[in-house]
Amino acid sequence: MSDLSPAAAQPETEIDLAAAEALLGTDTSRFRHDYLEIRGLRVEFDGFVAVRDVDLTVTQGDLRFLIGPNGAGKTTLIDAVTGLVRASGSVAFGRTELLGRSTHRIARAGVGRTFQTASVFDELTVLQNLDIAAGARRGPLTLLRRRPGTPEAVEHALETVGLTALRDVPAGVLAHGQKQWLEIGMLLVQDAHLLLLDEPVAGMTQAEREETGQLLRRIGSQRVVVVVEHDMEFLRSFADSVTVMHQGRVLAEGTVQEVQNDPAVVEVYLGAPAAASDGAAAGATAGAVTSEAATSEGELP
Amino acid sequence: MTVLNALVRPGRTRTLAAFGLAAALLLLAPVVLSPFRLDLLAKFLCLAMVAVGIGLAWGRGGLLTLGQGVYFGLGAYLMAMHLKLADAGPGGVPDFMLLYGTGQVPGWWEPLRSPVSAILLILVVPAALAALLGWAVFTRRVRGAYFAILSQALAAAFAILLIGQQQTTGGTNGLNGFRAFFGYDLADPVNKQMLYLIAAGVLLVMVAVVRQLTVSRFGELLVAVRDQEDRVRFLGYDPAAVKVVAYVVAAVMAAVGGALFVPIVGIISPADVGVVPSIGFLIGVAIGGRATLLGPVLGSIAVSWAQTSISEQFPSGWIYFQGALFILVIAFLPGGLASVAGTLRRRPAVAGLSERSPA
Amino acid sequence: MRLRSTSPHGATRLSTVTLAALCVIALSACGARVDAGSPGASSSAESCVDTSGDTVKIGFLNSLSGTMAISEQTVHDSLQLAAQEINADGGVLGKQLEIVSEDGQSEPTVFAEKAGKLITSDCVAAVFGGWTSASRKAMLPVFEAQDSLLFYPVQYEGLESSPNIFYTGATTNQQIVPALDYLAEQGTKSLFLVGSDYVFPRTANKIINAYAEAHDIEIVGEEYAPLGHTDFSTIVNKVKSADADAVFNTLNGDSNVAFFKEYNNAGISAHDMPVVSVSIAEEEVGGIGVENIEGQLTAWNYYQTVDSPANSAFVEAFKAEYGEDRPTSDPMEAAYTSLYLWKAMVEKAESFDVDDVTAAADGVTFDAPEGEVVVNGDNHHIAKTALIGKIGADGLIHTEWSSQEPIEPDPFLEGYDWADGLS
Amino acid sequence: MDIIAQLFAGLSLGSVLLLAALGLSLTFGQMGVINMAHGEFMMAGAYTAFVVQGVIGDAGISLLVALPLGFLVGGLLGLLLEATLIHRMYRRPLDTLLVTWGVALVLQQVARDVFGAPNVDVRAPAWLSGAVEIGGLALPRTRLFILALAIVCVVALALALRATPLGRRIRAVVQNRDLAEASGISSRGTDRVTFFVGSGLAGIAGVALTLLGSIGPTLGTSYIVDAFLVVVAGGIGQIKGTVIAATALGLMQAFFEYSTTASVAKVLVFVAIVAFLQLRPQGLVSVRTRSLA
Repeated sequence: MSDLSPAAAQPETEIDLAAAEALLGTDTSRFRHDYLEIRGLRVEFDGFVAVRDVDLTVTQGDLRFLIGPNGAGKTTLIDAVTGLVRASGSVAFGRTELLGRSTHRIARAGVGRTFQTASVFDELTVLQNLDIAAGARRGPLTLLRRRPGTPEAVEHALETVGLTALRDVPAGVLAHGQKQWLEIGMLLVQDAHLLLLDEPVAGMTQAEREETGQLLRRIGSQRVVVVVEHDMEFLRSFADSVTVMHQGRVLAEGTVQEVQNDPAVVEVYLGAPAAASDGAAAGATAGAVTSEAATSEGELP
Repeated sequence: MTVLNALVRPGRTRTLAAFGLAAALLLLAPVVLSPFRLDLLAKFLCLAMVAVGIGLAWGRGGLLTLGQGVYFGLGAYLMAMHLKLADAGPGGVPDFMLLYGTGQVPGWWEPLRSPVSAILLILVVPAALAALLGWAVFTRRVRGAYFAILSQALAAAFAILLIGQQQTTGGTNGLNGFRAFFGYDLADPVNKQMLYLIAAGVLLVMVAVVRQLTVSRFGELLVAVRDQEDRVRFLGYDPAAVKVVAYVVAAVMAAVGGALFVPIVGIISPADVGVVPSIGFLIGVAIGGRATLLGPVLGSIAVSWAQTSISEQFPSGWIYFQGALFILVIAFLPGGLASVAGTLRRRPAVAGLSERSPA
Repeated sequence: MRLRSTSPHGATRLSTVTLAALCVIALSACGARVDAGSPGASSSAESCVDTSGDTVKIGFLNSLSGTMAISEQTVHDSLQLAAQEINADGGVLGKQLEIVSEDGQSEPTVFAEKAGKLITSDCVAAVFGGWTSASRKAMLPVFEAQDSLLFYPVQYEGLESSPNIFYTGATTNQQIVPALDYLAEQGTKSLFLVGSDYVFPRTANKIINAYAEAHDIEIVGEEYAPLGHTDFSTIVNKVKSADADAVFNTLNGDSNVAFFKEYNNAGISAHDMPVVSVSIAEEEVGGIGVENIEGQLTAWNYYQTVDSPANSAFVEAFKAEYGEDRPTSDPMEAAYTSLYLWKAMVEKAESFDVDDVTAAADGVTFDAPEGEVVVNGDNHHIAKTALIGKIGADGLIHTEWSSQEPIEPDPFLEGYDWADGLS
Repeated sequence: MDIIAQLFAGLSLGSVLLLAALGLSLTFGQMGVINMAHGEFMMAGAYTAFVVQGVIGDAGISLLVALPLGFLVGGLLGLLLEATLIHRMYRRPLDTLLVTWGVALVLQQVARDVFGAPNVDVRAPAWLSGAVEIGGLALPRTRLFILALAIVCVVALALALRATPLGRRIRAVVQNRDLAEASGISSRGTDRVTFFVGSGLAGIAGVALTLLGSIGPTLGTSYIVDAFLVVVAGGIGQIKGTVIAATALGLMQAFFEYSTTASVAKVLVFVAIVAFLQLRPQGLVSVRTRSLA
């Protein structure tokens, strides 16, 4: 086992944006002008209301970040969109109503997501992981045969997330950041047009964050992307817009600047009314959010 | 890179060589073994067919099925019913029905008179039951221990049902005393040899089928479903469908094993289909290496052989031995003997066992 | 990189081809053999019994493990005792008996397998054993195909007669019918039938129903419990509200314990509604608890308390060998007797050959612990005296009623008018 | 009157199932261990009652001594099993099923070799023989005793889980093993105690069963499948669910058996459970967790 530790055996990996072009460029007209539209969403667990009255619209080209303290309902919101928990209200992707569909049908409608703890198939190789992600529409006969070679989309995805050299390594031995990238790669080959990413850069180095951000920005220009993230530095660098959730509701929405200056947001994060509208408050907010991110590691998946 | 490659992919040449060797040994057996031992080996091969299916469903798909006796029994009983009807001749009534039943052949026996429809039913009935049950259970996301316990209860219920229908199933006596197998006299040693060769051929075909399934994209998907069922769902697959396929394949293999068991052993009774034999099928699979291709076959044959030879020497010793095997292999050697034999393969084989608990 | 992932393709194809070739070889080879060997050539294997030395092999086939071990171990013990006595007495035709013991593991398929082994690998002259009907039915085709001999020592449901099996336990007209005669004699007008759900109780109850119809007895209930059933409150509720004159019990094994505890606890006494059991012998009384079953009735052909010199010798020898606390019972006695009967048949035939032995079987007698028994050469059963017993506080069973003389075996009940159409 | 008699029969059967399943609801429900040797722990409890009666003689006193002693014997066997095998397998719940099946086989054979294959008898005390007549209805005292014993066990377990520090530790470990450990709870110690109590309850069930049925090496196998079905139908992690499921199964079996036969009733109960799990895959009472699985 020890000789397989990620650090020992694996070459450096990095994101290849040029390769992403090939993937995103193959865009069919099917999902043009996509948008996610959530209206009056409500999620209840045995009497406890985790999400209430949420309205949210995200369009293609708008890299949206979703933030909020622990228990604000961010992950639950994503769970509701992807059919993992039952919800009432309406979630539409383009013209397709998602609520009430089963998870795998929602995924086939073009919705993909990642998880707080990277969940890839540890025992399968990187290549196999991507190949499975690319294959939801394969017929039974294709499934019952061996993979005749590497599908083009998978090849591009390997290059995009910089895992070409590690294609035959079991995903379980990848480093944490590499797993996160693999998941993003899986979303790309899955041909998801609505991407819901739950803390995609948690645990990454600064350099890795930078690369991931660039990639997300590139994807966001042609896909609808929602990112749940605590890292304010990352948010400031890459978010086009931000939605703040608190106690199951949408507290504020706007650009990074707007949100940072919103008194309600400041109050939630500091527990006290905003004193003044100067940069200090905004800085304090950012600081509070970052420190919250640090504690969020202990949160249950 | 190449080292890693070898680690991940079981050597194909080696698998092929093992496959060829196994085939050669199976063909050689009739020359070397006495008729009695050959008969025993044929019986072991039938049980190994069940094991091959379990290897796929459990080793690859994580479906711990404690109810394979049901499918084994279905195949066996359908075959036995056909043989009874064939022995009785056209329009005849099987002997036990005259003794214990109404003297009438019940309507649901009639389709089994024709050899062709009997063979078809042996394949279709277990497949349909497995599909129905699998679909009902897997789409409701009943899995892990829940599935294991339900499948076990199914075996218990099936045995009770068989016992209760004495007039039409022979009750605890089961069905026995077959004279011919599709027209061939079963008392003739040459025909016993033919049965052995059929069993060996069928087993080899099954191994080839499972191999194709595991190296195919379906095989990868099955492993993915075993390890992260929900993740697969988020990729747009219905994991229930994947599991149902594996479950049905395992069920059909068990049924075919049962169908061949009947002419070879000459009897099928509820004692061969209940809870205890159903769990018994698993031990060989676990010992051989549940996630490997030939492990379940070799393990199953080895365990059957051990059962016969140990119980010849020490009557109650077999129980201790069987118990000890379960304990030692599962607790300390979860990859089975295959994980010891091939140290290179060890990593994937062992890692394959970390299930994600559903609860 | 791509090359590597495509290369295995050739391997698959190759393996498929190999496989196909192997199957063709296998099937064509056997096809040819079948053509050569099948028409009329289906003679069973020649007997390999070796009688040239000063020993002869016989096989004991009992379940020494599994659920039936509880009963079959006792049969095994008394078979061993008989073999020791015979050997000490000079053996059979001057040859010492060499015992090959096999464990049937309480599974019919294992019985069939082990019977095959004993006959073809060990080459035994005869096999003694079996208990459940399922095990006997499983072995029957093996003995017929190999033309070998089985001695089966347990009372059973009748409706069977194989040239290769000798039945030394009672058939229905030697146990169930006399029990019904006794009940009718006592003025019983209504019966409740309780049994385990398998072949013996179902067949027995079919006979009882026919008998009852002819003898003006009303069957007020008929209940079956799955083998190993442990909760009898519902069945006892039904028995209680039916309020029959007596209960006829064909329950098997463990279920008897739960049934009698429930019966007792429900406040029904042997005096109000006696239970006649046909599967409870001295061995089982201890497990059920004397206090739960005292005063109830049983029907057998032998009890430990039978008063005869042969029985005193048997009981004494058995206790000396296996311990003072070990009782003797009907199946044990039938097994013990079976070995002596085989000895007598062989000595009459002056041969160990199966055909000679069966030819000599008719009329062979033995002064058994239960009294004198006679082999019926037609149906291979033996004439036995029926005994109705009452379970005493000492845990033993004491004869209440006896048929006085041996009853000729009639496994198909051909001699009883009321039984027309039963088989 | 028959209906009332059957109602009692059903409740009584339910109480037997409950005794058999209560320990499982701890070890399986709370810890995820599928202990197939649970039935053999019951058998050990039953043989404890047999041995105690052999030593003491008086049926009444020996029963009262055997109950705590059976708990101890079952519990110690469980502790031994946990310490030698189970503790290394918490991440492989399905494998515990097979390992404990092996343990069950060995324990059965040990019992056969030690006590002999034939059943043994444990006499019921005089104050438990016969029936109590209530309005023309005869309720066997042994069954009333077992009913009461089941209630006592449930109440004691519920109180222990709710009110004692130990119970709080058990619940904490069940809900989040890592967090509990981080807050200073020894999960090893808690696992052991949980397994001890769960297996001890099997021992008590075994002692109680000597009043009703046979005492032999295979005593446990008759109950194990039913007991697991009770826990599955009742839902994981809640005593409440186990109680309801045991009662419902007992009543169903009794009434199906009354109107059909015992064999058919068993099959019907199984079908009912499968159908029920179609409606509620997580059982009657389930704790919702927010996790992927």
